[in-house]
Amino acid sequence: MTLKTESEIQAARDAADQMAVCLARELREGERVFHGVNSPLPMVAIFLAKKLHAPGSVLIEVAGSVDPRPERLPFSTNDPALCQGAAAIFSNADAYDLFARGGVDLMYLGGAQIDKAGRVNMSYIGEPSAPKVRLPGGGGGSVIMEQARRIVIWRVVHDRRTFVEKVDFVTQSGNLARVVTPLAVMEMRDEGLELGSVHPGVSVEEVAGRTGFPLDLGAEIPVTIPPTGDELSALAEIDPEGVRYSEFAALRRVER
Amino acid sequence: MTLKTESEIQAARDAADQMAVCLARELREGERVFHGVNSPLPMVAIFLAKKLHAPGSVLIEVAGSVDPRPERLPFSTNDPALCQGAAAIFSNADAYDLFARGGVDLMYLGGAQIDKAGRVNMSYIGEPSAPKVRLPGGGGGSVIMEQARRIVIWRVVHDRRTFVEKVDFVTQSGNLARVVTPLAVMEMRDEGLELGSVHPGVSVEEVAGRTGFPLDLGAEIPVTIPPTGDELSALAEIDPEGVRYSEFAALRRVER
Amino acid sequence: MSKLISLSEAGGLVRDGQMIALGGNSLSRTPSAFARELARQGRRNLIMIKTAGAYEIDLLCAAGAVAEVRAGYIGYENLFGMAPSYRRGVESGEIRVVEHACYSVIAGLRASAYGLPSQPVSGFDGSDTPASSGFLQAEDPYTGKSVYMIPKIRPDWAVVHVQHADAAGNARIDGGPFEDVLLSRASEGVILTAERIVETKFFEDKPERTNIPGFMVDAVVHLPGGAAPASCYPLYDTDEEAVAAFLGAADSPESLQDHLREWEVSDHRAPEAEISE
Amino acid sequence: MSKLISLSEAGGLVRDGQMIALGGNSLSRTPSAFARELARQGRRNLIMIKTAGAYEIDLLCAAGAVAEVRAGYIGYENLFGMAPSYRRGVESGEIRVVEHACYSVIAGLRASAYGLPSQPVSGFDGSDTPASSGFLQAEDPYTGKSVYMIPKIRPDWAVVHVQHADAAGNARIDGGPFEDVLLSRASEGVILTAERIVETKFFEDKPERTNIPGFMVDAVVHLPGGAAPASCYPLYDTDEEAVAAFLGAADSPESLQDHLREWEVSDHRAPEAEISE
Repeated sequence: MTLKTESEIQAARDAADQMAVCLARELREGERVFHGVNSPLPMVAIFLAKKLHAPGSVLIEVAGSVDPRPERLPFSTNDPALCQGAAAIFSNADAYDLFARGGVDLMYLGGAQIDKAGRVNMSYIGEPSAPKVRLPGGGGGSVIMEQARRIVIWRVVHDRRTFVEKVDFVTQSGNLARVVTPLAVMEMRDEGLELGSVHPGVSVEEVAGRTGFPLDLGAEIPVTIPPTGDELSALAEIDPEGVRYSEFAALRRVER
Repeated sequence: MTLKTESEIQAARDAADQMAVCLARELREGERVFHGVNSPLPMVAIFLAKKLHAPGSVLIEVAGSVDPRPERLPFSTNDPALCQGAAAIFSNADAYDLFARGGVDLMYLGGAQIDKAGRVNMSYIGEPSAPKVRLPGGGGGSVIMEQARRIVIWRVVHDRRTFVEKVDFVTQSGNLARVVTPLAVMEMRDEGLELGSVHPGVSVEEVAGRTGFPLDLGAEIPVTIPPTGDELSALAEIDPEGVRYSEFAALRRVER
Repeated sequence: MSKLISLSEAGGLVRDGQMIALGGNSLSRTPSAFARELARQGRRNLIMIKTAGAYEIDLLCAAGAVAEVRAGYIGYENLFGMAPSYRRGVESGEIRVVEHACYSVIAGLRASAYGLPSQPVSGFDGSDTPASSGFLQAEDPYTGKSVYMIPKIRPDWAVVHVQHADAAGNARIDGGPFEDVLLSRASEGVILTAERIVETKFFEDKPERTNIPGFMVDAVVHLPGGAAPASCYPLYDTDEEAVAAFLGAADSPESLQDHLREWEVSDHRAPEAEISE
Repeated sequence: MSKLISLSEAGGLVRDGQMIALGGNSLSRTPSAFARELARQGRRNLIMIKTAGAYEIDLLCAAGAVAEVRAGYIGYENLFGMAPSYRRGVESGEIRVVEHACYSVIAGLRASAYGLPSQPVSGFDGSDTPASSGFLQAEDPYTGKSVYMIPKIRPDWAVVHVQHADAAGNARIDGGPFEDVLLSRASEGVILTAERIVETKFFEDKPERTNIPGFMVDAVVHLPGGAAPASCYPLYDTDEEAVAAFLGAADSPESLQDHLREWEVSDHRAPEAEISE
């Protein structure tokens, strides 16, 4: 591996913090929220929101627990250590049923490819019958995305391989509200995905240039509110080990 | 109520013992067997069979337990006291699912009306849309009867109101093997229900006269093997309180 | 944010004409006190959902509270025979029946819990029940086989009597759960009546044993003895004398009122917010 | 009538070409040692069923044991990224994929557990998955709405790693059960690997906590550490170094053999018939 420069590392840390607070701000007080496997940033964001503005929200998570109060946030979001302090354990089927009957307000999903229409590919790059890349699959997402009231997608890279004209395979679609990246927050509107805000220090042109579908740049695009002092100190408190950084290649804890 | 004579009481006790052993003999070693609510004779019979020839059979019962070893047999067959000593507790849905996938060998069912074709009515006497009598309903039976490998029906009265030409409503049908009554054991054959054996001291003519559909009386009808000494002493041991007698009006413990 | 309320308040959550599922099975862990409270409050036109019911359904039928019953079995066990008020209501045409097997009630509840319009159920081919209850078939697209589909059953309220609950609505059931976990998932709202109210730590210590998580529950009533005269394992057995007394009295409206008054003190003694252990 | 057998014997129950569901989820309570044993025994053409899988599927793909995968998600979490041997097998056309959501795997298992040819599942309208996997729709007979039906998934074997089992096959799971209870109901046969073997009294003391009753189970293997390098709550965490080592070695057949040999002693140390407490 190549060593990262100090400034690259700091930029990645800032982007992770910005993404964590953007994701946390999506969760409203009293809501039911779910996170799946492979979801460090959403997990951190949920605990951040619960600490700040949404203490009465209810987390149901893929390791099986309902509203856990873990002593530390694990790096794997499917780690049973996450279940600590939970008053109930769920089977995954029980959680998916809750989605199916409309009982979950917010779900954070990943996405390898996302297009203007808000469709998500987690399955194949290239022709599905002879794929160039076999991706992991949508997990819960391919039905959940139609069932949760609101979907927020996060993705730690913002490039033309992610934001494409048309996804190679629609693993899932529906109920998309926002997409949070290291550069911007995109909003789902009638016309499709558009820029909602760009993060501090990022230019609208840079985002447009790294997005593979056209964006409406006519109106004034606001700047994302940076992490507040309260948000940053709460982040440091709930995630001292930096689980939120683990998705960024520049900040990876375990090298391969 | 009218007081019963000594001989009436003794006759009912003998019939109950005979029925209990006939029902017990239907359960084979290693089989999975279920009993529902309101099933004192089958419950006693199952524990009798487990004590004698089918110790490895597995009882799943409606109170929720798997293979219980209760200290005493309760009068209600849905009594949680029955669950004592069980290594697992089931929801009823879990038990019904086991039937649905073909996982139960033997089920004992009741029946208010039974016809020659082996169809059972537990729902209505008279026209279902304006019934003369609303019966309790089939409980689990209406699907179970098609799903268990073998069905044995027991009924503590043998008369023309029970054994009818054609039931007023088919609550359930299918997989019927035998019907055990205080007078006889009836067998399901290609032609429908026929006499398999008559209990000691009962004449074929009496059974035919108290059965509302024709029976083939051409062949020799054997006499039911009476309770053996082993069966009677095992009965006394597992059911000292006489739960098996509770279905007989002449022997009822609680008077109304 | 305690969900603890009184039995009168909890009874008041139920409105005339709603669909109600009372938990337990036959004379086991029945929410009997809740049923009596609905009768006292004069509720009308209820649609009752049950796999196997007895006293609680019979009592509400006696009180004239019931318009429709969807159930697999309504009757006492052989000690007491059929349910007289239910019988009378159905035979007189006052109460509609949707005939079910216990398993088709479960299928209808599963449809609701799984967000489906209907749920297939195996069996039923040799039964008059589906035709009598208007259950329709669908063709399995893979085998071409016809399967009965049970329409979604979504009760407005599931009322479940449990041994242990906390103020947040977490609930643990000892002994057979019957269909009560499924009821909590299939219903619009959930009301618990509980033998004991415990601290949440009780559930956190053994979260695998929590049958109903608090977030699914709307109200909790502290109601020791709330299943009587039905049993509540392992705390008390069925009170056969009391069942017999009710059945003896069920024939006249005055006797029913006597029965409801007789139980009123114990139904309402709820030592509010008393936390065990 | 003990069902306790060795890991070699248990692995031998699985035949080439069978449909196998390994329990657990991702890197949690995975029957990893059982997967290694199948690889050691050279099993071929297996059809693997999983909601979310990682090491165990990837390992069997590396060993050339897998013909088809039906799963919602196959990949390590972000620490380790995608599953390289699974990827290579699919991309080269050696391994067929039936693309699923986790919930449609559950629906297929439910069809099997409920004795149905197929089970409806809500959602899927805005996904290419059903068309790609040949999932067909049926019309709900009550609403006219089209619903996707997932064909029955009936594994020949469910293999579940549990914390506690007895010789009769009763099993208790601590922490999240994932889909393992459903797997035990949906499969033709059930094999347990267990951290500890206990007396049956352990289950009789708290029968509500028994996740799988013994009568459903065919074989029990005493296998402490049998989930490693995945975690087994609360006994051990994921061994990240070991996962990384496996991933580093997964590219060559020799390295895979080294990996299997490296774990052979711990996989087979099973202190037979040692009963805890």
